[in-house]
Formats: sequence, C-alpha cells, structure tokens
Amino acid sequence: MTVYLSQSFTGISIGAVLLLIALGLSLTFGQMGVINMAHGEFIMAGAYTVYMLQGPISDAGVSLLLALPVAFLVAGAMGALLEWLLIRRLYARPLDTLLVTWGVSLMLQQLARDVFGAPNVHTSSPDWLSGRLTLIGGEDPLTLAYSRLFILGLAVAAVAALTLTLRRTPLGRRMRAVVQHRDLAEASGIATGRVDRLTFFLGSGLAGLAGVALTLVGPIGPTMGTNIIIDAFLVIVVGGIGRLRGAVVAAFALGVLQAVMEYSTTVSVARVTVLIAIVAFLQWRPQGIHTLRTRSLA
Amino acid sequence: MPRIRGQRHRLFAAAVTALTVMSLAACGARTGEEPASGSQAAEVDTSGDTIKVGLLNSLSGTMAISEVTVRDALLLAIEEINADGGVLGRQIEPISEDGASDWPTFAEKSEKLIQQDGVAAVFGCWTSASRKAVLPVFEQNGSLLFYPVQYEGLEQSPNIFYTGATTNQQIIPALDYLREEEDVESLYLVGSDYVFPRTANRIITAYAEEHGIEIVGEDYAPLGSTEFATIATKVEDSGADAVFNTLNGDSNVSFFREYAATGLTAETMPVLSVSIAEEEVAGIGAEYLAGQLTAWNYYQTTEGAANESFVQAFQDRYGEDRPTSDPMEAAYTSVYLWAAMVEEAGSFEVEDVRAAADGITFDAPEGTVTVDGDTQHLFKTSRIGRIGADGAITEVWSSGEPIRPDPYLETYPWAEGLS
Amino acid sequence: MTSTLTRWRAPAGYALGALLLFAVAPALLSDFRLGQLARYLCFAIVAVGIALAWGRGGMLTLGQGLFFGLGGYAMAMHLKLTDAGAGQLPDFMLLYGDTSELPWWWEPFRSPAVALAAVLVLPMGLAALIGYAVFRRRVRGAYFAILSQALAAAFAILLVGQQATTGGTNGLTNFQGFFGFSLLDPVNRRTVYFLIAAVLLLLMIGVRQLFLSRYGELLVAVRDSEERVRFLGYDPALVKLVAYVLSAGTAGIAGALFVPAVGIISPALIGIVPSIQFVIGAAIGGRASVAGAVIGAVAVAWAQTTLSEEFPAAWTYFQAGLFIAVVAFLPGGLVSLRRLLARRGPRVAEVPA
Amino acid sequence: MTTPDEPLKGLRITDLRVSFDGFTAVDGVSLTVGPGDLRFLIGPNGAGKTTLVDAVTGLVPATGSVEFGGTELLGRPVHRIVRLGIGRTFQTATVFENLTVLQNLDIAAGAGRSPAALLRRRKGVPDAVARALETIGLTDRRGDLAGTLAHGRRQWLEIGMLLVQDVQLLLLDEPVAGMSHDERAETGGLLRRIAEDRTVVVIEHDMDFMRTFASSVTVLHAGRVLSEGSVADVQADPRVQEVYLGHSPGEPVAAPAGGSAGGED
Repeated sequence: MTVYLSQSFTGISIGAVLLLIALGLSLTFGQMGVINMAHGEFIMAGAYTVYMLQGPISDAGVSLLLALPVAFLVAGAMGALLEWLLIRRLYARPLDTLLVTWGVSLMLQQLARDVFGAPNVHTSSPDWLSGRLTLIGGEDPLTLAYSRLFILGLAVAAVAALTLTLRRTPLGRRMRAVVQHRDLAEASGIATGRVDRLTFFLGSGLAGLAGVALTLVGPIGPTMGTNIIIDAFLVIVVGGIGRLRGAVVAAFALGVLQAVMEYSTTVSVARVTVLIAIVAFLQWRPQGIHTLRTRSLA
Repeated sequence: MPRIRGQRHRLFAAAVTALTVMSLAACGARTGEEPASGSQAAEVDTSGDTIKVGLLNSLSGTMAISEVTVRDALLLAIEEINADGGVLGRQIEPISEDGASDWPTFAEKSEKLIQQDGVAAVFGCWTSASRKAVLPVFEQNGSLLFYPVQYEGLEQSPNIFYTGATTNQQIIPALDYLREEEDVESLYLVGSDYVFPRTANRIITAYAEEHGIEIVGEDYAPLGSTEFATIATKVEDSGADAVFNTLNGDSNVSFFREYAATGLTAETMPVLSVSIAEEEVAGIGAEYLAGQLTAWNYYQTTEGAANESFVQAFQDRYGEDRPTSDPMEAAYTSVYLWAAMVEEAGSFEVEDVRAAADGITFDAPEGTVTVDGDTQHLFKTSRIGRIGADGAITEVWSSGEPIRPDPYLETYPWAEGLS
Repeated sequence: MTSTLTRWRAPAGYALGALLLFAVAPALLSDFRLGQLARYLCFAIVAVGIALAWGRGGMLTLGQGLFFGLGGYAMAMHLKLTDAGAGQLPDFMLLYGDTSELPWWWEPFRSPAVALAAVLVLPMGLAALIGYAVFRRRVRGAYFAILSQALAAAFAILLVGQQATTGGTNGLTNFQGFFGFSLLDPVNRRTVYFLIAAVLLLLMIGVRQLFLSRYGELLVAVRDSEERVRFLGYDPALVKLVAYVLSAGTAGIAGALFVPAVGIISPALIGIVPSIQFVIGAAIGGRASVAGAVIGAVAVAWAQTTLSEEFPAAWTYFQAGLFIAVVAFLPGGLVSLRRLLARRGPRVAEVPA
Repeated sequence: MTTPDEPLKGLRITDLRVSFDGFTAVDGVSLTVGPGDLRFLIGPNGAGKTTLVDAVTGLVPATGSVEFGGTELLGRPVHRIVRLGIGRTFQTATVFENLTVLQNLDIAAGAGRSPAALLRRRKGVPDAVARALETIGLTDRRGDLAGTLAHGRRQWLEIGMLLVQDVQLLLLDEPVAGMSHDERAETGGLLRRIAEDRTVVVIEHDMDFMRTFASSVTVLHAGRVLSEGSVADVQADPRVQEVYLGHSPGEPVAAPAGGSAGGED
C-alpha cells in the first residue's frame, strides 16, 4: 500500500509537469479550439530563455526566477505573432490549423538547431531546488523533490492566476463571451480579433512558463517540444474542452496512472495502457471530464 | 456516360494485361538460385584519378547530433591521408550522404553510394538499426562498410569491419571493474528500449548469474523518453550497489536529474554508463555526472602522442571547443585502417582488401589497434573513466593491453545460450 | 454541361500515368532509381487512402503509420519465416530471443494465404474497431486526429518494447525471397516495382470510382455537415467508417509492398512523424483529388531525397514553408492551382472545412 | 419506408422535459398535433421551441413521451427517428454547399439504398427527386452547387430534401426567416401543398405569416404550453397577451426582422 501511496506522489510530480505543459493549451485549444502543434516549440522557447539568461546572470536561482516573466513574454509574443500571421485566417478550419502549426513547429525546431546548435544545452538548477522534501519519514519515506515541488507550485499559481483572469477581469469576461458566442460578442462591441490575439498570447505565454519549469527536470534541445506535445493534448482531450478544472483533474489522473503502471510493469506497457485507457475513457465520456455546453447545434 | 465507362474498362484491361505481361517477362531467379542477369557484385569505380569512398551519417534528424561528429572525424582522416599522398597514389574523394536518422533511408543511400557512385568502401552508420538495415545491401552488392560505434555484438558480416568495441571490449570489462574494484554485488539495469541495451542487459544478466551479482531491477524507457521520476524511485528503492546505464541521448538528462533529486550520488550508488561520451556530458550537465563512471576504449584525455596530435588536428580543423569522443576516434581510425588494407592489398577490390585485412595495425589515438581477420573486429584496449566536475573524463582503470574481439562471446562459458 | 475535353481528361490522365509508370520510368531509370520510385509509390498508395478519408471524408488520419505498419509487419513476418525455412526461427529471434520456440502469433504467418489476408484484415479490422468506437461516440475533428496519432505512437512503442519477437527498433530486415522469387535478383526487384505501380493505378481508379459514386457524394455531405446527414436518416458513423476502413486497407497494402521494395519495416515507419509525413504529400498535392494526393506524395518524397542531400537545413524550411503556404492559402493543394487559373467552376468543391 | 397511401399520423407529446446543467428548457410540455395539421409553434425567445423540436428528433435527451403514430420516439438515435418518417430543418438552412442541388436531393432520397446501390454512380434523376425539384421550383438550377443558392432557395431546397425523404412529419424551424415578402408567400403556398398529405409543425416568429397559413397554433412560454387552439383562439387568449405585454390583441408579437438571434433555443 505504501508503494501505491509513494507512487501517487511520483504521479503528482509527473502530473504537475503535465498540467503546466497543458495549461496553455487549455486556453488555445480549450477556449479557442485552435490545435497549436507549435505549442511544444513555445515551451522550447521558454527553456532556451533560461539558457540565454544564464549567460549574463550566473546565479542559477536569480536567472530562473527572472526567466519566468521573460519566457512568458517571449513565448507569448511568438504566439501572438503566430495568431496574427496565420491562425486568425484559419479559425473556420481547425484541422488545417493543426497541419499549419505543425509546419511552424518544424521550422522553429530547425531555427533552434541553427541558432543554438543541435546538441542539448545545459542549464544549472539553483541549489535551493536540489534535494527533496520528506513528508513522512521512517522506513518507507514519502518524499517529493524540491524541483517538482517548485513545478507544482508554479502550476497551482498559474491555474489560480488563470482562473482569476477568466472570472474577474474584463479581458476574461470578453474571452468567455467570445468563446460562447462569437457573433453575439462581436455584435455587442467586443473586438473579437484582439481578444483572440490576447488569448493566444496568454496561452503561449503559459507554454513559456512550462519551458522554464522543464529545464529543472529534462533536456533542453531543439526536439524537446515534440516529445511532450501529444501528452499535453491528451490531457486536454481527457480533461474536456473549455474547463480548467478538467485539465487539472486529467493531468494528475494521467500522472498517477502512469506512475503506478510504470512501477508495477514497464515504461512501454505503462504508456500503451495509459493511451488505451484514454480511448476507453472517451468511449464513456466523449467530451472529456468537464463539458462546456454551447447552445449552438453544429 | 456509357462511353466513359467503356473507356474505363478498356483502361482497366490494359493495366491488367500490362501487369500480366510484366510478371511473365520477369522470370527472375527463384530463392536460393544465383540471379541469371548476375550483376551481383557492384563494381568499384577506379576509372578516375581519385578513388571514391562513401560517408553515410545522419546529418538531419534525431541522430544528427552524434553522427555529424563522426562525419567530421572521417573527413579529417581523409584530408590527412590525402595530404600525405593518398592511397595507392590516388586522392580519396569522399561522397557524403545523409541517412536522415531513418533506417530505410540508410539502406537507400548505401545502395546509391555503391551502385551509382561505385565507392570503394562506405564509412558510417551509428545505430544498430541502421547497420542492420544496410547490411543486406552491402552483402548483396559485395561492398564494404566500416562501422565505428561500440555495439551489442552477435554479428559478423563479411562485408563489415567493426572498428568500435564489441561487448567483450566494453561491457564485460566494465562488469569486471564494478565487481573487482567497486565490490558491487547488486546491479540495477536502466536502458533505452532498443537493441543495444536489451542485448547488453542479457549479457549482463548472464554474467551476473555466473559471478553471484544480483540483478535487482531492469527498466527500459522508450527512446526519447524524458520522464524518469518513477524509474528513479525504483532505482532508489532497490538499494542496488550500482546502476548499469545503457540509456541513449536525451533520456540521460532526465534520468540523471531525477537520480540526483532522489539524493543518490556517485558515492552511494555509482552509475556506469556506456553511451555517454565527451559530446554528451555538456548537454547533461557535468554537475549531475560528477564522479560517475563510463566505459569506452578512448577518452579525449587518453595519453599518448597519437591522441595529442589527433585532438590537436581535430580542434584546429573544427574549433577549440569541440571535444573528441570514442566513436569519433573509431571512425577516424577506420579510414586509416582501410587505407592500410588497400596499400597492403595493392588493390581497391573488396575481396583483395578483405584478404589483406588480417593483422593490419594502426597507431590510433586510443593506442595500437590490430584487425582480427576472422571476426573483422579490432583488438582494442578497454578503459573505465570517471567524469570530473569539469566534464572531462579521466581514465581510472584500463585492461592494459588490447583485448581480442569476441562478438559471439564464444570464449566465455557463462555466455553459452545467449546467441 | 461537360465538354468532350473534360469527359476524356481523367481517362487520358490515367493512361498517361500508366505510360509513365510502366514504360517511361523503367526505360529511363537505373535499377537503383527505379527502386527509389517504388518506395515513393508505396507512399503514394497511402496517399490514395488519405485522399479518401481526409480529402473526401474530412477525417484527418494522422495515424496511418499504424495501418502501414500492420500491413508491413504481416508481410515481413511471412517473408522472414519463409527465409528461415520450415521449423526454423527467423534470424533475429535467434540473436535476441529468449525462447527457442516461435511465438504462437507468428505461426499463422507461415502460410502465404494467411499473410496476404492479414495484410488487409489486420489494418481494416483494427480500423473498423477503432472507427466504430470513435465515430459512434461522435469523436471527430481534432479529437480524432490526436487519438489516431496517439494510437500510432502506442503501436510503435509496443513494437519497440517486444524486441525478442518483433525485432524492436531494428524492425525486420534482410529478406531473401518474395514468394519464392529471390529479392537479390534485379529482375525480380523490377517485378516488385511493376507490381507496386499496378496496385497503385488500380487503387487510384477504384477510389476515383468511389468518389464518383453515390457513396462519394454522401461522404462529402458527411464531411460538410455530419448532423444534417443524420437528419436525412443515414448513420454518419457508418459512412465514415467505410472510408476510414478502406483507407486503412490501402495503407496496409502500401506497407506490405514497401517490405519487398525497400527491404525493411521498422517502428520508425510507424510513429507520429512518419504518420504526419504521409499527410504532408497529400496536402501539398491536393487532398481531395486522387491524382493530386498521389502526385504530391511522390513529389514530396522525391524532393526529400534529392533536396535534403544537398541542403539538409534549408530543406526543412522549404518543406515546412511550402506545407504552411499550401495548407493555409491553397487548401485544395497544388492541383487546385490549375483550376484557379482556368477559373472553371468545379463540379464538386474539393475543400473541406 | 412509409408510402403516401398510408393513413396520416399524428404527433403526441406527453409531459416532455429537457434540462441542461440545471436549467430546464422544456418543462412538462404536452401537446397533440393531429394528422394532416399545419401547426405553428410560437413563443418568445427562450420559450423552448427549438429545444422541443430537438427533443422530438433525438438531438437532446429528454424525459416524458413523444409518440408519432403510436411509436415512441424518445431514446432512439437521430437517424432511426428520421427513418420513422420524421424530418426537420434548422434555423440556418443546412444544405450541402459543396454538392449540387441534384446531389443534395439525391442523398436525401437515398437513406434506404442498399450498399451496392450506394457504390454505383447515379444515372439520371430519380422520379421522387424530379417531382421535388418541380415542387420547390429548382429544376433549372439542379446542376448548381447548393452553396451558390440565395437564402430563400436554400430553405426550399431543404424542404425539398424533406419531401424526397417522404417524411410524414415535417418540423420546420423558422422557414421564412430572412425571406422577402414574395418568397414568404411562395413558401406559405408550398407548406399548404405539403400539408395536404403530411403533418407539419412550423416554428415561426412572423405573425403575418402565421395568421395567413396556420391551421392551429401552440404558444410556448418558459418551457410550458401557454395556449393552444386556432389562430383566433390564441390571439384572444389573455394569457398570451400578458406574455407579449405592450402589444394589442391584434398584434401579439413583433416579428423580429432578419431572422432569429442566435441565442434562441
């Protein structure tokens, strides 16, 4: 039983990463219905931001914290640019958006290769994030690595900030209005184009934050985005379109499932099981955990 | 309407007829027969002033990171030989092809090099999968491949020279070292999910059984996998004396970070890696690797005049910051060995070159290597290195003398039944 | 309405295609180049299925690698067993296997009939299963695309993880014979090329006929408004299922033919990236037209080999740029350029939403 | 499939309830539409008119009972309900824009076709399709893409698609919204002809149109039936006047111009 409990903790660490990489998507895919395959490359941009900042700023902690806002802006700007250049022309064609942004992701990867070189680059983690927190000591201790705890905290903070933005700010109200009824929103004087771009900015900015967090646990290289993009989409698909809560539940559920399966079987069996579980789950609830009902038919 | 339909039927009939005619015309050889039209062995093109060789490496895709360095080392060797007068009086003309990290592309490009370009030999391939993909091409065309990377053994094609280590020159010495020098009695095996780690771990398991080492866990992560929280926990829980790591590429970054996060260190549970060379250390971060072990035949720091001049030449050519690594050294060596074989044979023909191969030696950066004509592998010295906080790998143990290659582990009784 | 010109254009196009494939290419190309062309044609066969499922049916099949792999492995397993001989194990199993016995699920593939049937039955059966489950629950659009991708990825991971019985990342390679004919003989390899070309042409004609049938019209209707079709008394899930299963079948055939043509099948041909690559060719050429998809697939594969040799980095930008430009601004693909230039009203608009 | 010789069937709705996320859109509606009736369904925005039709056609889950000719409809999938002879249109005409008028009608006529018939090409024009083309007056334009038709003609095409389906019950959601005066008159005539041998339910906002063509009227309000009867009965009902406060009995509802707002259900 302790094994499962400790694996649940590992699952929470995995889930925190999943949540953070999927959070931006819950805006762009969840709210706007845009399948942005370049989301992974925005995450990559966030990670390279840390790398760039560690050049002039040698203190790993300072550069990491400073990277959070900078990466948010860098990735957000890239997202807004992408929206302005391509995506806004494709709102009526979601599947074509998927393909176009995949092309963009290929380009960004090659760009990273040309700018930063093909090999992975390395960033240092601050000392205060090494080691782990012991929750329960003794024979079978329950522990959580500080780096994961940081990611968990970042994810929770991002979810909270996002919820507040959506619920309490004029921008959030406009965003929700546009999601629920574009024509009506437009008719009531909301500049839907601007709202779309801002939403995309936010979603992509969150990808930048995720990139910063990923430097604590994984490799930083031109192909890092491709490895995580499908996982991120699966979280949103399971979580359900348009609901943050769904994404949160899905991320941790998938994380725990993966961790427990991995512990008791092998990694590949665990991956396949998780994927099959997702397909089966969609049989049961085709629209994910939480569904936002829109009143239009098609 | 009916006219269109009629037309279509006619077209259909034409296609079927064409197909039938073609298959009747194509009474090719049955399985096991010699092809009647017999262009079996591809001709080496010796018509020009130069002699062409193929360089087959992934210049794009996931493997490009590693394989480009090998290509660079190959080119360096060719330039040096050319500057020294070439082979049999001819300059070597390298033709570089991109395998694009895709095995069918490797097969296709090797066919192109052999058939279209008439190269005397091909140098390259990194992954076992790409080597397995090109092997039939080289065997069918009677051409030669020089393969420069340590691999899982259990192979001996007459058309391939293996200049990297086979298992008894890397894995078994590494196990000997762990057992004798580090007093390891239990091992945890972590690897990427592909042929080298799986085969290596079968050998390790057999070795462990023979020598009373307990294998307390064995895990494989899909290639490119970057989530190692669970595996790190399993490793920690196992309480093994050491970890034998056959992870590849990106996965190492995540693995070592998680490993460090669990609080494990090189002192408490050392990790011996067989796929981390100088090139990879920088990407993983030296602080995560400090004190950990590697097993290779060559390090940038290996002593000797041959290596000093190799490192010097390489950095002069490609930049001061470029490290040299074992596969690069093996690739560099392979060109010199081929040139020596050709000089010995006095011919570029594959059969002559093979016949001349046995006993060819070269004063390589790793020390003297000798070609074993029977297995077409090299006698190589095994070296265990420790990664320093600065990222440099220094030798802590060596086999002292070159080990005879034994790709099928026939001289190890405990390995019986492995192949 | 239709002039004599348009009436004869398609048959004439196919006749020209047949001429190119059966006469011109074999006469002009060396054995090596012809072998390359055979490989491209296998991708073109996949594109035929994509034109059907995606171009006409609106189902973005981002997981065709799964079906390509099933067909390919079915064929490869048979060839491996034949090479090994009766009662023997394939060479890779002797090297990497833990057992001296052939796994039970390999045994049926000794029979050529079973293997050939499996080439179609495995992908189509699996597609029917997935499709039924997914379409019935009205999972579509992006959900469907992501799910198919995830499934292709899962299959690749599964194959890699079972090295002892599937060859792992190495896949299955080194085939000596193809139904009794030696693959070492260039004459037989030409025959394989002709076989592939013939299969491609027949499939193109067949799928084109399907486009022109009532079912083809219905499929466009489902693509454009699934709900509306439901209100006409059809079950759109079934309509989509047929197209999806057929496209899986073509991918399976392509995979099976790929094996003797190229001499390898491996998980690297199955995962996410190859699956998207299959779609790229069709998108650039023209997703909703059989000829467009086929020409696009061949052209992209050809450009990939030739251009990537010369400029590996620039090629990535070029391919991605072309792909973005075509999908975003010319969704009908390059074949629709002709129509745009001719300003002739299409009979069936070819661009799905 | 039903044939025109069969006796006409009526629609009986009993205690129908539909709710989403705690909001009850249809709250215990019971109504009966007699065989051959041309029934108009009116009510303010949000009264539950479209939701009622959604429930009848299987688009949203509902409780209660909906019987057509004695057959229970609730719980059946959409396409099965359609096969019982029930067809509907939507507020925004949904035709297949990338197919021709003829192809649209041919698909609508073909739900019962065998797979073999589906795999063959269409030869000529099926009789039912030819008749429908004639009825909706689009014979000349049968080769044109439906996407090129003007709004009014799309509505007729959609009605034509119901005709070739040979449905016994037509549920039309604001068929004349956005039409010109002449087009409304033509559509009204079309509905009359159709109602001769079918049962028709029309959701409508246009009161002039309703007064001219309705045989009977049901008024919905806040998910419930407010009033039911002939046009005159309903107009005289004080409860109806109360709902449409500020309007004289002669002019109960102002027809919103240019069709419905999108939030309508």
